[in-house]
Amino acid sequence: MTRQLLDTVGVADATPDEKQPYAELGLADDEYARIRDILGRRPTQAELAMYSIMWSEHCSYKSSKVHLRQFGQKNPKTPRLLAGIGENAGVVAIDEHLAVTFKVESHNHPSFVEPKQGAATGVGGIIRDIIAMGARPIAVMDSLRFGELSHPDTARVLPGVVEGVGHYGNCVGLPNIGGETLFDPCYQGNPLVNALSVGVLPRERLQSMQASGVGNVVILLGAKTGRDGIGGVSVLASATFTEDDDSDSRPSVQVGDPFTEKLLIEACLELFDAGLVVGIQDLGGAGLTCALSETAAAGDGGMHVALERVPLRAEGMEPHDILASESQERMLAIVAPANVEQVLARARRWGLLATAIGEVTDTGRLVVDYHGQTVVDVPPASLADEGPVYHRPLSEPNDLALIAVDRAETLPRPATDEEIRRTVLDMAASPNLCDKSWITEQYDSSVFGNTVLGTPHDAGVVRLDERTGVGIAISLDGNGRYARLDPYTGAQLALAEAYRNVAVTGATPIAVTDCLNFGSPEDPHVMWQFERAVTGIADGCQKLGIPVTGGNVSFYNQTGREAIHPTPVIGVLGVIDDVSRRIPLGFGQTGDTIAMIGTTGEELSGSEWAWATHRHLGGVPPKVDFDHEMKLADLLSRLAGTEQLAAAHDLSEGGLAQALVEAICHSEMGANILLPEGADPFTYLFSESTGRVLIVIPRGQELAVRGACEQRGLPITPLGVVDASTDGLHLRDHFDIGRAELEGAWKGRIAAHLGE
Amino acid sequence: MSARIGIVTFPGSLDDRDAARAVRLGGAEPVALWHDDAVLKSVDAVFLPGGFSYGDYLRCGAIARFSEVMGVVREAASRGMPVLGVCNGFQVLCESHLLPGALVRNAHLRYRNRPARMRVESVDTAWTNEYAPGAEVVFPAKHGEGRYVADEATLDRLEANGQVVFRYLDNPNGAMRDIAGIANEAGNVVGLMPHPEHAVEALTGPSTDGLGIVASVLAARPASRTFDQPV
Amino acid sequence: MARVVVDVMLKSEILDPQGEAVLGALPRLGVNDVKSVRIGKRVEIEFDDEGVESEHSDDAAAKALEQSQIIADQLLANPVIENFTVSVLDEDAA
Amino acid sequence: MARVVVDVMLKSEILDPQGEAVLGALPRLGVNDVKSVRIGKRVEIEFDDEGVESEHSDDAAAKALEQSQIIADQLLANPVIENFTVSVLDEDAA
Ligand SMILES: Nc1ncnc2c1ncn2[C@@H]1O[C@H](COP(=O)(O)OP(=O)(O)O)[C@@H](O)[C@H]1O
Ligand SMILES: [Mg+2]
Repeated sequence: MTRQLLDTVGVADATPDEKQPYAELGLADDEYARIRDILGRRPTQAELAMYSIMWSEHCSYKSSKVHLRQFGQKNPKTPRLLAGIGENAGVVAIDEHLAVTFKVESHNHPSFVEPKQGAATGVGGIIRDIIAMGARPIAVMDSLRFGELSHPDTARVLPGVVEGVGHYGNCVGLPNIGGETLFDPCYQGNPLVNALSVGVLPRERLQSMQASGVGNVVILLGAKTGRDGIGGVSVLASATFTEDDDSDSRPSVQVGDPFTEKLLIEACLELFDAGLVVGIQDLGGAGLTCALSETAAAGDGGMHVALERVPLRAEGMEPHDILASESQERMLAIVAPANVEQVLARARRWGLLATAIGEVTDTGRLVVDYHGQTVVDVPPASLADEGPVYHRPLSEPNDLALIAVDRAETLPRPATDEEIRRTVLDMAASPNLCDKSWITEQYDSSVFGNTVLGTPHDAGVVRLDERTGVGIAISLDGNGRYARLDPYTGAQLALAEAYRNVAVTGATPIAVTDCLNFGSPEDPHVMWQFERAVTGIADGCQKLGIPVTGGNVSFYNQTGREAIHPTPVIGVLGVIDDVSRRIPLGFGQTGDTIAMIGTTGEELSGSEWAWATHRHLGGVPPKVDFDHEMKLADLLSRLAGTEQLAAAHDLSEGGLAQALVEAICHSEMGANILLPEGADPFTYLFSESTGRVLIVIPRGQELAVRGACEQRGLPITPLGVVDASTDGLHLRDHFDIGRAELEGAWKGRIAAHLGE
Repeated sequence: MSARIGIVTFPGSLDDRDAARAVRLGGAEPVALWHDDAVLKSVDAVFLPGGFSYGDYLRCGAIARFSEVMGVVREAASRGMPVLGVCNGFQVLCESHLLPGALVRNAHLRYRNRPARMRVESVDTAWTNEYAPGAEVVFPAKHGEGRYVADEATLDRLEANGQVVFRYLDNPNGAMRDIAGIANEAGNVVGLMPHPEHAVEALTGPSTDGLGIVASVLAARPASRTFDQPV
Repeated sequence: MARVVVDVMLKSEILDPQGEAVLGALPRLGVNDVKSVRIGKRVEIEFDDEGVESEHSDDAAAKALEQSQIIADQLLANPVIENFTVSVLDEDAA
Repeated sequence: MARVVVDVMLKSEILDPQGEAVLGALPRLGVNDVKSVRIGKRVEIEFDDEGVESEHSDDAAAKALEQSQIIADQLLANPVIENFTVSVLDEDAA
C-alpha cells in the first residue's frame, strides 16, 4: 500500500482544477461552489470530508431548520430554562440547587443494519449528550417501533434491539424507567429506535461546549479512533490509495463499549467537580469533525490540532478518516494548560485514555496539521453554523381528504355482550397492547436505588435528592397512526399524552424534548407532514406553557418510496416535590372507588380497535383540548400532594377497556364496573377520546375528590369499586372476565410470537 | 463507634453508591475502597457490590480478581473478616476462589430483571444471623450470568455444611439446586446473586428485607477486632 | 462421526471491547509483551452418522463441512461484523 | 510476530444452553443430522516482538506459548467450568 502525496492546503492551492468527488459525498454543485468560495480555493480532501459531513442533513438540519425555528419563537419564557435548543441537551432548573437535562435521539438506520449494536450505540450516544452538559446520567428510556410482530424480520430486529438497549444501559448502570413498543407494517423495513437519557447536576456545574481561552489545551478522552462509521467518506479512499483496500474494512457499523462509557461518565464528573475543564463536547455523529468545529465556533474562534496525536485503533488511517470516524465513547475537553497534568492523571486513574491533541487559538481558523503539514484551514463557523438552509417544497398528501372521510366510526362493531367480551380479550392480546415485560425484564430498573416508578407505569419517576425527596417524572409517547391521519393533531396528541402520563403520577410537567421520525424531506408530502407536526408541537407547548428544550430530527425513514407514518415522539419532563407522594398504577384496596375523569365521545378513527380488529386506518383522530389537559394536571398534582388518590392510570391506546385490563393485571385485584346510565358499552370501552384518566379514590375521599374536579370544571364519572376478593373484570349487566383469562390473553404474547 | 463497612469500587462497579446507602440505612458507616489500592482502611467488613467490573468481558468477575484490593480482601477473609459479594461481587468471590463453584450464563440466555423470592437457608453466617431460620425474603434479581454451578461433590458438601445460604423459590436462571447464595465454610464470606441493597426502602424496592444483611453483620462484629493488614 | 469447528471472529476493523479488556488486564499477570487480544467464538458441531455410516467417511466429512458452512453463514456469524472459518476436526483429535 | 490461539470450551458435564439453542434452531435451516453443538471462546493473542526480534523465531514462539499457557490458566479459562488448549498459529496463516 503506497500512499500518494498528502492533500495539503498547499497542494490544494497548487492544483485548483483537481476533480473532487463532492457529488459522491452528497454535496450539491452549489454547495461545492460555496465551499470554494469560503476557502478561496478548492478544499483539501480532509476539508471536503468535513464539509460533506457537517453539511449533511443529519448534522446541518438543512431541511428542518426553517421549521424548527418555531420552537424558539413560540417557546414560553420560563426562568427554569438554563440551556435550550442548540445545546447538547436542554437543561431545566428543578429547585435552587438542582437542574435536570434530558433529550431523546434516534438511531433508526443503524439498528436495522445491526440491531444489537445499532441500538446499543444509540443509547451510548444520548448518554454522552447528557454528560456534556455537566450532568450525571441517571436513567434511560426507549421508544421502539417495529414491523408486524409476526413478520420473520421482526424476530431478527426486535430481540437484537432490545438486547442492545438493555446491554448498554445495564452495563453503564442506568435504570430504564419506561418507553414504548409499537408494531405497524410501515416500520417493516425501517424500525425506529429512539433513546432518551436524563441526567441531574448541581446548577453551578452546568458545562459549555466553548473552546475559549487562547492557549487552552484540547484533550481527547476515551476510546481509540478506528474506522467506525466512516462509510460515507470512504469514496475519498480511492483517491489516496494506489492499491485498493478491502472495502469490507470500512464498516458503517459501530460497536459500543459501555464499560468505557461508564469510565467516561465517572472521569468527566470528577473533572467537572474539580473545576478542571473550560469546555466539553461529546463525539457523536461526525466524530472529531463535529466536535472540533462546534467547540471552536462556540469559543474564541480558533483552534489548532495535531491530528497525528489522535490515538488510533486501525492502521493506515488517512486524515479524513480520522476526522470522520464515528468511533464511540469519546469526548473532547478544553483544559487550561496548568490543569492538563491533573486531567491526564485523573483519566489515567480511571483507566481512560486522554491525549492532548491541540490548543485554542485566536486566529479565527480551525487548522488541522498532520505530521506538520496543514490539511485543514477553515473558518469553523462555516462548518458548524453556516451550513446550507433549504426551503423545501411542501404539499399535502393527495390521499388525505379521502382518508379523512373513511371514518372508523362506520366500521362494524361487536354487537352482543359476548362479542364485546371477546374484543376486550383480543385487543389485550394484540401486539400493541399486550404485556411488554418480555422486553422490560431485560432492562435493569432499580440500579441507583432511586427508581420510584418504572415500567409498567404511565411515566417513570426518579428521586433526585434523598433529603428533600424532590424527583422527576418522564414519559415518552408517540402515535404514528394519528399523525398519518393528521400530522398537526397527531403530534399534539403525542404531546398531550406524554404530558398527561407525567401528570398522572402527580408530577407537574415542565419541559419537552422530541424526536421527529419522518420519511424523505425531498418528498413534498413528507415535508408537509413535517411542517404540520412541528407547528402542532410548537403551538401545543405554547398553550401548555412548557418549552421544547431540544430534540432530534430523523429523515429518510423509508423503504423505497414508501415513507413510514410520520412519527413524532414526545418526551415530557415533570417535577414532583416529594416522590413519596407519587400516584402509582393499580387499584388501592377493596372498596375504593374507581372513577373516570374526562369525557368519552365516539372517537374511533385511528384507534387501536380499528387497527387491531379491522386493519383500518382512516378518519380524523381524536380532538385535543390543552386547557382541559392543564386543568387535569393541576388536579392530579393537587390530589397527589394531599394523598387523596390511591392510584391513577392514563386512558390511551385501547381506551377504558385496556386501562382496566392493565390495572387488574398489575394489582392482581378485581374491578366491579357499572357503566353510566345510557352509555353504549362498546364506545365507552374502546373509544380513544383524550384527556381521560382512570382514578382510584380511597374510601372517605370521594366527596373531596369530586369537589376538586367540579372546582376545575372537570367531569368525573364514578365507574365502580375495587374488589380484591373477586378477581377480574366484572362489567355489571354485560359480562365477566376472570383474571386468569385476562392474563392468559395479555401476557406472554411477545415471547410466543418470537418462538420462545 | 458504628461499624465501618468497606465498599469496593472496581472500574465498572455500578451498585457501590447503592451499597453505601444500604449500609447507612442499616446503621453502619460506609467506607469507599478503591480497586487499585491494597488498603482496607480499618473496616470491619467488606461489601463487593454489583455491576459490570471491567465490563464483565471474558467472564464476569474474572479480571477484577486480579485487582490490588482483592489481595488484601483475600487475606483479611482468611482471618475471619466478613465479606459479602452481591451479583458481580459474588462472581468476583467465585473467580477469586473465596467461594466454590462458578456463575454462568442464565439457562434461558437472557438478562432478566425480576424480584426473586428466596428462603434464608442458613442463619449461621456473618451476613444472615439476624434473619429467622427459613425466612422468606424478596430482593431484585437482575443478571445475565447468575446460574450457579459446581460439581455434585461440591454441591453435596455445601448442603451438608449448611453453606447454602439463600435458595430461590422460583429459580430465575437455572441455578443448580436453586442456589441463590452460598457461604464459605467459616461463614464469614457470603455471595448471592439478588440485590439486598436494592431492597432497603419501601419507596424504591420490592421489600425492605435487605436491611437484615447489614443488621446481621453488625450483630456479628466481634468487640474489637481489626482486619487490616498486619504492619 | 464428523466433527466440525466453526471459528467466528469479529472483523479486524471492528472494535473488540472484550479483547481490549483482557489486554488491559495482562500486566497484572506480569505479561507485558502482548500487542493485541481478539476474542471470538469457537463452535464445535458434531454430526450424526446414521444414514451416512455406510458411505465413505470422507463423504461424511464433506457433507458435514458443507452443512456447517450454511449453519455458520446463516446462524453463527453476523456477516455485518464477523468473519468465520470452518474446518473439520481430526477423528482422533476428538 | 508470534500469534497464539487459546480455545476455551465449557467442560462437557456443564450445560451449554447457548449450544443447545443453536442445536434447536438447526432444523429451521434444514439441518437435521447434528448431534451436538458446543460453544466456547477463541482467543487470539498477538505478541510483540520487540526485544525478541534478534532471537530465533522458534524461541519467540516457545516463549509466546509459555506465556499464553499462563494467561489461559490464570485468566482466560475458569478451571471450575472450562478446559482450554493453546496452540501457535502459523506465521503465514496470519
Ligand atoms: N421499549 C420499552 N422500554 C421501556 N419501557 C417500555 C417499553 N415498551 C413499553 N414500556 C413500558 O411498558 C408500559 C406500557 O407501555 P404502553 O402501553 O405504551 O403505556 P402507555 O399506554 O401508558 O403509554 C409503560 O410503563 C412503558 O413505559
Ligand atoms: Mg402512553
